[in-house]
Amino acid sequence: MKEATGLLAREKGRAFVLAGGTDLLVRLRTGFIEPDLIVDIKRITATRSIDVRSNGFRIGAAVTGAELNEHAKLTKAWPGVVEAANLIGSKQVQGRCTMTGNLCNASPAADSVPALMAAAAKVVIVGPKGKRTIPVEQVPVAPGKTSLKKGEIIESILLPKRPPRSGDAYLRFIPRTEMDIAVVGAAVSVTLDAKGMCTDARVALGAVAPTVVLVPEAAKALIGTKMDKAALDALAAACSAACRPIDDKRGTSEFRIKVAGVLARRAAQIARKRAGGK
Amino acid sequence: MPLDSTLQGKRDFKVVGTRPLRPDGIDKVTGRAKFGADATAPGMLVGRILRSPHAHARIKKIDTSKAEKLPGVKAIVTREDLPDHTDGDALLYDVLYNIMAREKALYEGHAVAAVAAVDTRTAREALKLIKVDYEVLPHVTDVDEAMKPGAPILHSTIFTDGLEPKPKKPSNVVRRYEFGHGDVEAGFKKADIIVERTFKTEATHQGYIEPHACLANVGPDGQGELWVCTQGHFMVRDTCARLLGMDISKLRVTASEIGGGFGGKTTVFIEPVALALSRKANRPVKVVMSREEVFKASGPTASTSIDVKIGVTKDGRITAADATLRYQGGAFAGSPVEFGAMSAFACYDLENARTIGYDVVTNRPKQAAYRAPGAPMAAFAVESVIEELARKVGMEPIDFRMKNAAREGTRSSYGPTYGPIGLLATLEKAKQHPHFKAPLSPNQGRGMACGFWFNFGGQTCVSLNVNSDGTVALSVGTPDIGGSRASMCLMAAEELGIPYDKVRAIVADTSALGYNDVTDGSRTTFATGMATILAARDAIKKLTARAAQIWGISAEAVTWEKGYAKPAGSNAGNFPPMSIAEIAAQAGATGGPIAGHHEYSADGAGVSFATHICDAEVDPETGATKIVRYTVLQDAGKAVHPSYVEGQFQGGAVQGIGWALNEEYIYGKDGRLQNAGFLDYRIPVCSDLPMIDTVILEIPNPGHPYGVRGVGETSIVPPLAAIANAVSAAAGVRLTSLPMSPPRILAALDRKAAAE
Amino acid sequence: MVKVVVWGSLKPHTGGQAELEIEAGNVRELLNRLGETYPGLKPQLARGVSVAIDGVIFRDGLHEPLRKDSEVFLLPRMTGG
Amino acid sequence: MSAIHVTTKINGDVVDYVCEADETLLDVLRNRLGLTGAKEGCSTGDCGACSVTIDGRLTCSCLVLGAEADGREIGTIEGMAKGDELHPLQRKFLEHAALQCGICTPGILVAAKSLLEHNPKPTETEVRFGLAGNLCRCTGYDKIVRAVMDAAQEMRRA
Repeated sequence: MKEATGLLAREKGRAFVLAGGTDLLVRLRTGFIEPDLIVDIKRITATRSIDVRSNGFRIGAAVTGAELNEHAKLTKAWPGVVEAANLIGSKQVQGRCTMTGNLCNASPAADSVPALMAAAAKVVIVGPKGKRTIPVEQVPVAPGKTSLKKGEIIESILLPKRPPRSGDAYLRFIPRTEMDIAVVGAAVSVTLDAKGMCTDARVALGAVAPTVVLVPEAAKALIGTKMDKAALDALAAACSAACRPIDDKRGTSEFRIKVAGVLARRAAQIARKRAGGK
Repeated sequence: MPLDSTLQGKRDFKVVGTRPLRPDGIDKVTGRAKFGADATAPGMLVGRILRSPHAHARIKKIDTSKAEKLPGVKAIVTREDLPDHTDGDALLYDVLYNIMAREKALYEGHAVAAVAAVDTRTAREALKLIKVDYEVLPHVTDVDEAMKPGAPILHSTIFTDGLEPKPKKPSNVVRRYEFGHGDVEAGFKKADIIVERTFKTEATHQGYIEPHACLANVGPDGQGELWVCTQGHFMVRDTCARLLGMDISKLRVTASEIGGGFGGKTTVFIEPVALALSRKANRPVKVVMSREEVFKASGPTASTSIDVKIGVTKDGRITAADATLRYQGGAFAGSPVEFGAMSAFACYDLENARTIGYDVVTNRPKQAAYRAPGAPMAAFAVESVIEELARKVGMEPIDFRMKNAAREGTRSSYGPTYGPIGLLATLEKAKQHPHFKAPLSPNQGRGMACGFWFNFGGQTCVSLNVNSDGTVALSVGTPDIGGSRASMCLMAAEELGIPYDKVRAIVADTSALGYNDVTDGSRTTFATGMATILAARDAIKKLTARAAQIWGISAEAVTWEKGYAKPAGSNAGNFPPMSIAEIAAQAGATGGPIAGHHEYSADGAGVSFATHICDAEVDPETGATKIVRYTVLQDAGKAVHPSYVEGQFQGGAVQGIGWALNEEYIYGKDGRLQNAGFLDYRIPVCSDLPMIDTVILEIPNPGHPYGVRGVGETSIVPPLAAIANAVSAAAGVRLTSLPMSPPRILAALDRKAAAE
Repeated sequence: MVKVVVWGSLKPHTGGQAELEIEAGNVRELLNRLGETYPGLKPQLARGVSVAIDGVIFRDGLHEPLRKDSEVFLLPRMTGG
Repeated sequence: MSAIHVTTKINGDVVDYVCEADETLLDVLRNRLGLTGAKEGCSTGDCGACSVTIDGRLTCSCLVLGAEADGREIGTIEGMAKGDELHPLQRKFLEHAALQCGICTPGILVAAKSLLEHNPKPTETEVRFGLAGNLCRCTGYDKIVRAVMDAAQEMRRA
């Protein structure tokens, strides 16, 4: 890892990190980027494993979508995160793509990022000046731009330990049933008390603003409620209100605003069910 | 080819109608089959094409001097290297202009220069070093915008044809067409109910998975070879030879296996450029389009804007039908609006019908044929109005269609009177089909539609050689896109009375056979099939003559039965039947090789009809649509290999589903295509679809010995309308624009809610 | 005389008539006579036409014989995908 | 960037090649090794025509660098039949007429084989989602799905 960050820091030209390569190679092939250096981090041991720790999970940067899906404990604790990562591309892409790569592309439509934000995930960054850990929401700063500095690599993603009666879910809207980029994405993570009252919630939306956004107002709409119709309506309204979308080839602004609320509501219902809510 | 009544009548088949394995199957499941990009040659160079980034621009200067100096660059070709040899042939000049821009670049992606270099990287670098001085001009990509006065004009030479008096100002409207009969105004006066609506459809691409690819090899003596994926290698040869000023005899073209075409490979794009590069470099040059180039610089189909007005009496009889169709076909004349206008009302028996079509040019790639060119959009508009009218008069749409359906003896809306046709039969079968009565779940709707396509024959040449062991080598000149070699083997085996696996069919190169038209117009199983049957009959004549010679009796005294020559009767002599193998073994001693041929212009293709039923489910909160059930009923005349007939039905229906729901060319304000890739040009994926149920009807075509009709194209005509009718029923609001993408459906639902 | 019907937008070139009577024994003669009688049709004839003879469409059959009572429709040249 | 020497195993055979650092595995297979069974339909991972397996995992070879294959095991369509014995999927594709033009067929067969290895008894829906990364424009997928289901059944019986 040290060698990799050193290589990246020393390279004077255009340097890129290769994990799964499912986006990098497309950009390479279409002449969109012309790198002077590509660093493949897949053979660095620290990037290859999923570790279960007392305070949660540590997911190496080069762990693929397919590997996440095959990890029973992770899938049980964070089904929404895993299902979001599994929505990135086809089976072919799943064998290669990584959540870290998805995050570092800094696309507002990245599928795994809303789920990671809703999960309060953090990333461990290694660079020439050592290690630092920051929340996921601080990584993307603009479309295609991250807060990472020259020579820095995300080594792993940290997911917190789940309190009892917690559940998360991610839903996205695409015109087909597979193979599309999200037109809207919504992730919801909730924790309930024994009476089914929501005690904690985080809500994040994708493809409705220049970056994936955390929506605290939407979370507030759920906390302290039994996530009944009124709370869900308030959640949907808060999500729609938080959207700052554009019209593009994938959908209209109007459509995104409306569907963000619909998906957040549906995701919240799934998350609640997963948390054991009735 | 006159319609010969002796051709007809065979309905008692031994092998035709069975489902044997295809002869090219093993190669295709093992990866051995060689497609366009799979060929190599010693010393091969990589060819790349520089394309215009502008939708409309005057090309003031092209400076290739820097690129020429780059090590590894072996040839550069611009408009200067492709002088005009078209000799006043306007259609061919358009092809020349399309393959390499001349004074102007007319669309984003228009070729402006090409490079041949030792490797991909060098070729790519060289393209960057070519400096093109553009004067950017205003552009137009929408069909209705292009027709407005004051729209940017593409060609100063186009003065709308078909208008009286002839216009004095140039226009983007190339031509006005009118078809029909009767008096529509009088017809509308008799109507109790009239529905009039305007529809729009976006341009779609054939979406074949194999990008255009070719390997050209021309020497200084002007002799050349070309390996290419195409629907018609004879067309490629003749077109390229004429564009490059070569003798046709000097260019030999071999058709590779072809990875889909659907009409999109019925013309040339990269082939003349590859030949020009090879000629200049004196080395083999391979050119393969990227997927982005396929979208931007091959031939998608037209986008359209259509008005339809139909009147009916209270008891559901159509009194008049009128339509105006506006199709843009890209930067050159030739949108398929004439076929849209001819086919629009072809399913109905109409006293008064009129269609007016406008062929319009815009700053988009030159359209190419796409499966029943022009017909699906017209059917979308007409069948949507038909469904609405049926509901308004209180009839089941199927009964309304049956009441007004065209039948034998109906004067078609495009002119001629129909012979035996299968439209009513498909409607009757549809009504009996379990799908028709199946219950629907909430948010689901059912729609149906009928469709028509002409089909045609074309120039065809087949050679059938009897080998010394009695097996048969069949050479055809129509590339096999979807299993046609299997069908040819079936028909040859049927006629000769030998097993299917004793016949091997190949697609011969252009030096081995006479001219063959392109594999298009649903013509191959019909026309090449009929030529195969007639070539087999020719061979049988020769085989029986040889048997007669061996037996020392007259040729008339020998008949052919189940693969054997037999004396015609007891007075002809008492000889045991002689097999094809026995006769073939003695060919050398009885006069030489035995071969059957047939060369002709096939006509009498016989029109075809289909009825489709579709169930769609619409999510009222998101506008997402799912096709939950789909049934195709179509007349095939005679299904030679039923599996591949079903495959044509299913494939056409699914292309229609894509067109109806998600596929579209999306242009930005800058006139550039925004979705030139399979990520955002969304063709249906496996998980989008249900099984596609098929029903094959067999109403024999009197123009073919076995009754075969073309089947490839008709299947894409009804889906747009069938799906629109289903979605409109599910959503409770009429959708009039394609694709019916989720934002469009949701917006329509919102408008409906606001109105209620 | 063979009855020939031209499509609507050709009518300006035939003096407004959709139905014409032409003396011809086969398709080639018919097309030649049409061009001679109505020179305005020549550009379309040069672009290519198909004909329907008694309901059957012929795209290439120039020598197709015509009977005296044949009904012939002129159609744009057929193509397909 | 300079050329890279790679040692890998393809369909069980050890293979050595030299490739450019930015060259895809698809280009290596097709242009350097003559294995043209994997097809290039898009070069962006959207069509699946270039599907191969790397260490048993399905992937698009257009999304992998040739250099990454070092020390791995690559499986391509050319290795699917064992000698003259076709894989049941290959046989069923022929029997069901599950191909028309055949350009997508190698990729779909590789993907379907991987699918059945992970899930020997898939439902129709699982087959459809399992093959969603492979575009076919000719068949409408109907006969492909039937062929895969039929092959799965036969393989379970064997």
